Amino acid sequence: MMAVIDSARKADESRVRAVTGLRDRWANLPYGWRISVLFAFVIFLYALPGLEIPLIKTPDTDFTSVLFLCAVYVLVAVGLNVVIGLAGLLDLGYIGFYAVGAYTVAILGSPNSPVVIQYPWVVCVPIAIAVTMVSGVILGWPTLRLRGDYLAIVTLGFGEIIRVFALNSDITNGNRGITGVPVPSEGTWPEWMDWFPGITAGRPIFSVSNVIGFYWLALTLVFICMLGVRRLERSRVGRSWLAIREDEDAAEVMGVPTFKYKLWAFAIGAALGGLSGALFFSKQTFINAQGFDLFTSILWVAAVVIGGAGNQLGVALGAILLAYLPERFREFADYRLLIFGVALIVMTIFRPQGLLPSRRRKVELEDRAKEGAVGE
Amino acid sequence: MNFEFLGDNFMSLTVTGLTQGAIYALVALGYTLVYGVLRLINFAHSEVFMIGTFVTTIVWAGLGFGVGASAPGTFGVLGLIALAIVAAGAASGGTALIVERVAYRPLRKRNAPSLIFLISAIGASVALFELVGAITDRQPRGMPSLVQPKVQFTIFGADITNLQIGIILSALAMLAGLDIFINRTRLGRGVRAVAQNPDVAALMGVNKDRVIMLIFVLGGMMAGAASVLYDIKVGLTTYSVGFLIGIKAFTAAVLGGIGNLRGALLGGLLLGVVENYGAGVFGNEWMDVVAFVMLVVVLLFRPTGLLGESLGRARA
Amino acid sequence: MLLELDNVTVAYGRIEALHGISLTVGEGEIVALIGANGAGKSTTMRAISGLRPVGKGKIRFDGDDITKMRADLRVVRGVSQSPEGRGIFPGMTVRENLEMGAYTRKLRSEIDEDLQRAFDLFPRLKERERQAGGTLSGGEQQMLAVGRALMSRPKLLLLDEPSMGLAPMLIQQIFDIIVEINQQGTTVLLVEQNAQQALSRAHRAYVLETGRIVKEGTGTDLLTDPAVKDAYLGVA
Amino acid sequence: MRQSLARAIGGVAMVGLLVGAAACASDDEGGSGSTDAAACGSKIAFFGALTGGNAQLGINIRDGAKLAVDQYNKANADCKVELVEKDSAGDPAQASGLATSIVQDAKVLGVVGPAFSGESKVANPILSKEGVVIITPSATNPALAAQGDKTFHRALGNDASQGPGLALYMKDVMKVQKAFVVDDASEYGKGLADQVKQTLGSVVTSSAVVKEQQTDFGALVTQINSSGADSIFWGGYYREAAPFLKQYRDAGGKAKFVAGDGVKDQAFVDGAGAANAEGAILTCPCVPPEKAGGTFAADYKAATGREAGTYSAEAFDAANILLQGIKAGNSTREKLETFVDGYTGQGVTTSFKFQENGEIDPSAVAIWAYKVQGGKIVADQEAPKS
Amino acid sequence: MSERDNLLEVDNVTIRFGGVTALDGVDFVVKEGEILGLIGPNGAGKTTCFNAVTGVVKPTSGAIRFRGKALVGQQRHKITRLGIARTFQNIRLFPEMTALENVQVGADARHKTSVVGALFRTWRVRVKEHELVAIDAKSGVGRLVQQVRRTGQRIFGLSRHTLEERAAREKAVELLKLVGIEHRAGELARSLAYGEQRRLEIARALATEPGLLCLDEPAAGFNPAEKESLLELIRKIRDTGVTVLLIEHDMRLVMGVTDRIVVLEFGKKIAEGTPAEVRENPAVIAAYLGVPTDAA
Repeated sequence: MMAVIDSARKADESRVRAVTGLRDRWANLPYGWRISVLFAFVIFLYALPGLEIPLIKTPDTDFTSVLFLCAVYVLVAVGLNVVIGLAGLLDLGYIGFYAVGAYTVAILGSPNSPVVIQYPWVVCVPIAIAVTMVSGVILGWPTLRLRGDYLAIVTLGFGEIIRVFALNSDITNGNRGITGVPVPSEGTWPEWMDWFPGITAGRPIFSVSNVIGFYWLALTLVFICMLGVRRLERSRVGRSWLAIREDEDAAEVMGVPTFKYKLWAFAIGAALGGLSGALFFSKQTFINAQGFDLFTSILWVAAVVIGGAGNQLGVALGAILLAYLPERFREFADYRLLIFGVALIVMTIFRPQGLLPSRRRKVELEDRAKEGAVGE
Repeated sequence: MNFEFLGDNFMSLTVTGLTQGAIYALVALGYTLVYGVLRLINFAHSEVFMIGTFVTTIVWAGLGFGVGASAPGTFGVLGLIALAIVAAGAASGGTALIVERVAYRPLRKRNAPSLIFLISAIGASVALFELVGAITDRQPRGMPSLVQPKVQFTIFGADITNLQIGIILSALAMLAGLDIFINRTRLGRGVRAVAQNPDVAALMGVNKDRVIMLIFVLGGMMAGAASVLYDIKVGLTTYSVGFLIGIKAFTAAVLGGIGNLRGALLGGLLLGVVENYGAGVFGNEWMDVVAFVMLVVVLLFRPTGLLGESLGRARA
Repeated sequence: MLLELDNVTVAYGRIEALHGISLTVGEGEIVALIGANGAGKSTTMRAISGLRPVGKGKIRFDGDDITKMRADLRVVRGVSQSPEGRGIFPGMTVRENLEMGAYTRKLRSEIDEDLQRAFDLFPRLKERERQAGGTLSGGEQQMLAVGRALMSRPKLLLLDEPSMGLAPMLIQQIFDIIVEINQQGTTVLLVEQNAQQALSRAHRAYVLETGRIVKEGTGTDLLTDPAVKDAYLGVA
Repeated sequence: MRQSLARAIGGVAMVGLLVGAAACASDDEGGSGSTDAAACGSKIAFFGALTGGNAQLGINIRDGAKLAVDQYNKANADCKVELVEKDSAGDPAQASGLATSIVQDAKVLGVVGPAFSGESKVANPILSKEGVVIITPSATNPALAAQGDKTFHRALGNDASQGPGLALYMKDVMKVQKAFVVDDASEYGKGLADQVKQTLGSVVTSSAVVKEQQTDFGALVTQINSSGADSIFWGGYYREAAPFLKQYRDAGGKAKFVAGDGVKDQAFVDGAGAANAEGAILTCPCVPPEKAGGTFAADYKAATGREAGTYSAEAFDAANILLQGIKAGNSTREKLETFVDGYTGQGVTTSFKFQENGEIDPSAVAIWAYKVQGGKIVADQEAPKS
Repeated sequence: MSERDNLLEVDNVTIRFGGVTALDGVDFVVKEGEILGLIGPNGAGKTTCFNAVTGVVKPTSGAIRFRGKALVGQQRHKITRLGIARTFQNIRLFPEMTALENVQVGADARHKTSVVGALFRTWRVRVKEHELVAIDAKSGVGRLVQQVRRTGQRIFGLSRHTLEERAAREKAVELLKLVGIEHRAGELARSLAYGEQRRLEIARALATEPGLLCLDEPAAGFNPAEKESLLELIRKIRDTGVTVLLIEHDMRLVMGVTDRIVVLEFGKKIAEGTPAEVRENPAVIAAYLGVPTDAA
């Protein structure tokens, strides 16, 4: 069996080399070229709902809805990447933040919630982000002093507590849930957008039956958040996170206030989780405790690691695969998760660094592999 | 909140809590053994337990004691249970071993970081329960009522049934057996040596791979035994049964001090009992919340659990 | 030759720590390996006992190639090491630690005999028989480590800094014991920073410098070699 | 960034391979939607779980609807109707995308489903906004009719009618004195439990909530035993009810056990143990398949090889109403909606006539009580209506 | 020399782990501007002493003062900011970060920008022409983008984040030059050669702008030539005004570079003085060089 694994791994390596050649060529392109290609790619992503690309269309589900789900999951992954990929904290209960964000918007914005405030969406969302950040700090304050594996179980517990609370509390309407979660805006498509396939002028931009508006909003937020996280990554903050992940003691001796930065990572991760929850359930317009099981949370972690923790494009790819593949391959129906599970094992054996690893990660794993034990 | 209820039924809640806690403790052993030696959360252990619950029903059904069958005499029942423990132990132990070989060993050979192990474990867990889910059509499976509970005696107003006594005692017996094995035998010493210092253990001639296989099998067998007790107690199993029990058992292991056998016992029993008190006081639906809040509080004051971490230090 | 290293390289990650070490240890010898901290002494020991994979080169023991053999199997073949930093199992009693040394052996009577021998060599251990290894003092731990290494009845005993953290009197004593063990028929390969002691007791010695062997000779030759004195004994 | 992007291209290449391989397999399926003739090629959709933990119920419904469509197509071979299957796995998160895809296919005039209340809350507004006619054969949450979804119809009684019927059965037929009400906090379970509490009034002495997938009921059993209740009402599903009842009886509990349609499943009896479940009362707003009119039970068995399950007959009726509308030439969603709103007729389960809010006429609602006898669930009698 | 101020005072410090007493009532002082050697046989407690000074372990009893401030109980990162930096005996870099980033982490200890600053790049200040972004793209879109950025910076100024980031980078490059590995700045720390890693650790420690630099066996594994250049480096560092506390085994190095030496054995101080004094001290010869046997 080991021999099979090795030969398959070799094949994978040669593919990686081929791609590396491509990568070098890309790196050697003039700055302007690269900017233009990136710009074109972004345009392509925005145009995706209108393009009839045969092979990638999803068979049963509305394609734009799937795209929207992908965007939301990417947002989740970007947040989780801050916590896991950058700061190296294992958070298995991330869905708790997702829930807190979603419920905050639902409770504050819906006419059917027990709290009759009915703030508009644009007011709800910043509040939701603030609330999730605070919940991140509340969770992190006592637990971030714990060592890695303990953190995992405590966060798992947190996720479950949030779900149980959502299920049994009056403010969340229990499992009956809250309908009428506000949409971002009541506006309608203007005349000049009419040319885009699927858009009819005069129909609401954020409509449940045509989610292009939601997709564009989510995509925009994804870009903003990715840029924001990238800014952090390439600053004192990001360096501190990496240092903590690499060697917490050494980092502290080098003057990094580790607790503070771990808390920040938690809070930022939480905020992004809250934002994605708020976004998803604005489209859904209905929220109940059903959507917040720990299993999803664990799948997210898997997606982030498999995509390539530490690399934003990697985690984004992981998230997209997690959202997209089950919809694309509906014919496998009942075996989707089974295949997914097997794929996870296979991936960790063949490509432990993830699909698109960060450079750091890749070298580390290569070196570690050489350090294996003596003998067969 | 209903503290009066807790006061009135304290003993009864304690005993039912202990019964559940005994099962947690047995499953927690699997987490603790693997963690003690490999510093790794064996996420797939919950499914190892789940496999045991199904094998039990298959064995009983195969012997003609399917759903609705009436129980044979006392000795027959004991025989069936013993047989189920052997079969489920073997199946769970075997599953654990397969998980080790397929999902962990290739990674160990490459000295992968622990996060990667976790993902592989999640994969194994998902694959196992989806596989069983597909085989069983995701339908729950019932089993015969082998043990007719009889009240044996009453302490402080609580009726203690033979079933409860049986579950608690068999769990304790198995734990004691494992404890003796780890602390008193040569192989057990090897396990502790690897847990305390794998390099030096190798210098003593301990084969690490064999020790790792051993702990997976042992943990699996304990989960198998737990699954039989669970089946007798609950009477129904589904493919998704492992997840919650797994999380609880893992919590129990951390609570007692993961990597520590006696910690698993203490953590399991404590979790079962406190959870039950919590259910009594705050209502059933808050049971898990009580459990996790207790975990956080304990970890705040004892960051490595009640009895501390090391498998080797269990007796020091 | 009992042990033969032929051009052995060892790397940590991308850093090569041994650049091709060749040395031999003959049956019945005490061979010392001296050198500054970081020169690669302990790495050499770990390569011999199988704790570190060898990059290039061969290790032969008792005529067989053991380069790729697992560490625990090397113990069965007769290589035993008292590791750097002693490596006492802190949660096991002194007796259990000693019994761990005899892990690969089955014959109870022989094991008991060897236990007795260890207690004879180190009476202090007998006094502390039921105490947990982690609670021993540094010197006692060192004795335990050496005693434990002997429990497997090795052909070759590897000692990594047996004098570390010991008081001068104890150092004397432990080297006396090493010589005694050797006279009872065990070959010894010794890593020591206490060069004076090591060189005066060893039959032969190698001087390591940044992962290479730069000198070899009899113990007394090296002891009086001015270059060695200067560089490794620190006395200019 | 530039390096990452190039890496992305590599990753996409790998994914592309995967996608490409799998896409070949599914190509022909994707194209089938547009092959039928335009005039007759109307579609109705099934919406519910075909996979996942709740698949069995969904499959029952799908098969009932399929039977209706097949029979229709046999009779009208020149003008067939296609049944589109949308598998939601019972997950509200998946429901919205599926619903959106339904509304975008203008040929789909009506939906049999959505099967569960949770997914209905998400899907119904989407479907209704685009005029797709909804007839659910199984989602019984009363709030669905109050959501303002104008095309919503329900082919059976809701929890609000099952609850009172059930409670009346407990009060009048069983003569319950002290009841203990348990719910599982689910849409369905809590809704039903609330109805029962309301109707029984002071007969209910205490209540408790259990968790989904809970298997350990130590505290609850103690609670019920110390409450002295003579009967337990369980608002929830059999997965929790079975282990509960076993542990309750194991601890010497004697109270009668009553539950709604969520527990009406043979797995409940098997899990709790036949002896423990003996005498338990399970109600359902569904008509026993053997009591369903016409040749339905036999046809179903012939078509699927299985006995008709819970909600199969309701689904058959719901599909038939839509098919009759299509047959009558209602080729647009608006026309079909008008047809269904004004529909009166006898189905295999009951006679249909919808109220303004889409609920079936109360006089047509039949609540049936079933009893566990000798390890089997058998129809007992229709529950009293007032 | 005695008129110099005491920079660090280690006062009767005792540390026990389980049954092992690692340090036993040790006291000594480090004076401003000197190079103090801390020597002793392996296992004598030198590294433990370092750990106590840098807050990695907490003394069982005793006090440590830096510039008169008590260190015991202080958080580690605060000790660093007070001005104590260290290297580790078994190199502890951040292996998955580049050499430059490693040093930048050290430099960050003196900076203020945190999450908000990095995210929104607030706190803008006017800057001089040469601090603006350079235009190096030759043509087209790239040049346009750079021009826009430049204009923006000219109008709105630069953020504290940008300035600090530049300062950190400049300092890092400078320090990499000082230790002689600037050509490896972009490599991951784990792919550096051993000697380069040791030097990188020193650069990283220096980046925290310490008053006291603690070097734990910086020459371990070095050949004589490397040791020679390390000696130079330590002198150079001292000349920039940094006090150095040095653990080292190589006697030649210790004797050659230190002003004073403290000798530990079994966790106790057995001697203290100038290199010449220590070299002659019989207790030191006995302890550190081993008891000469009759044969020798």
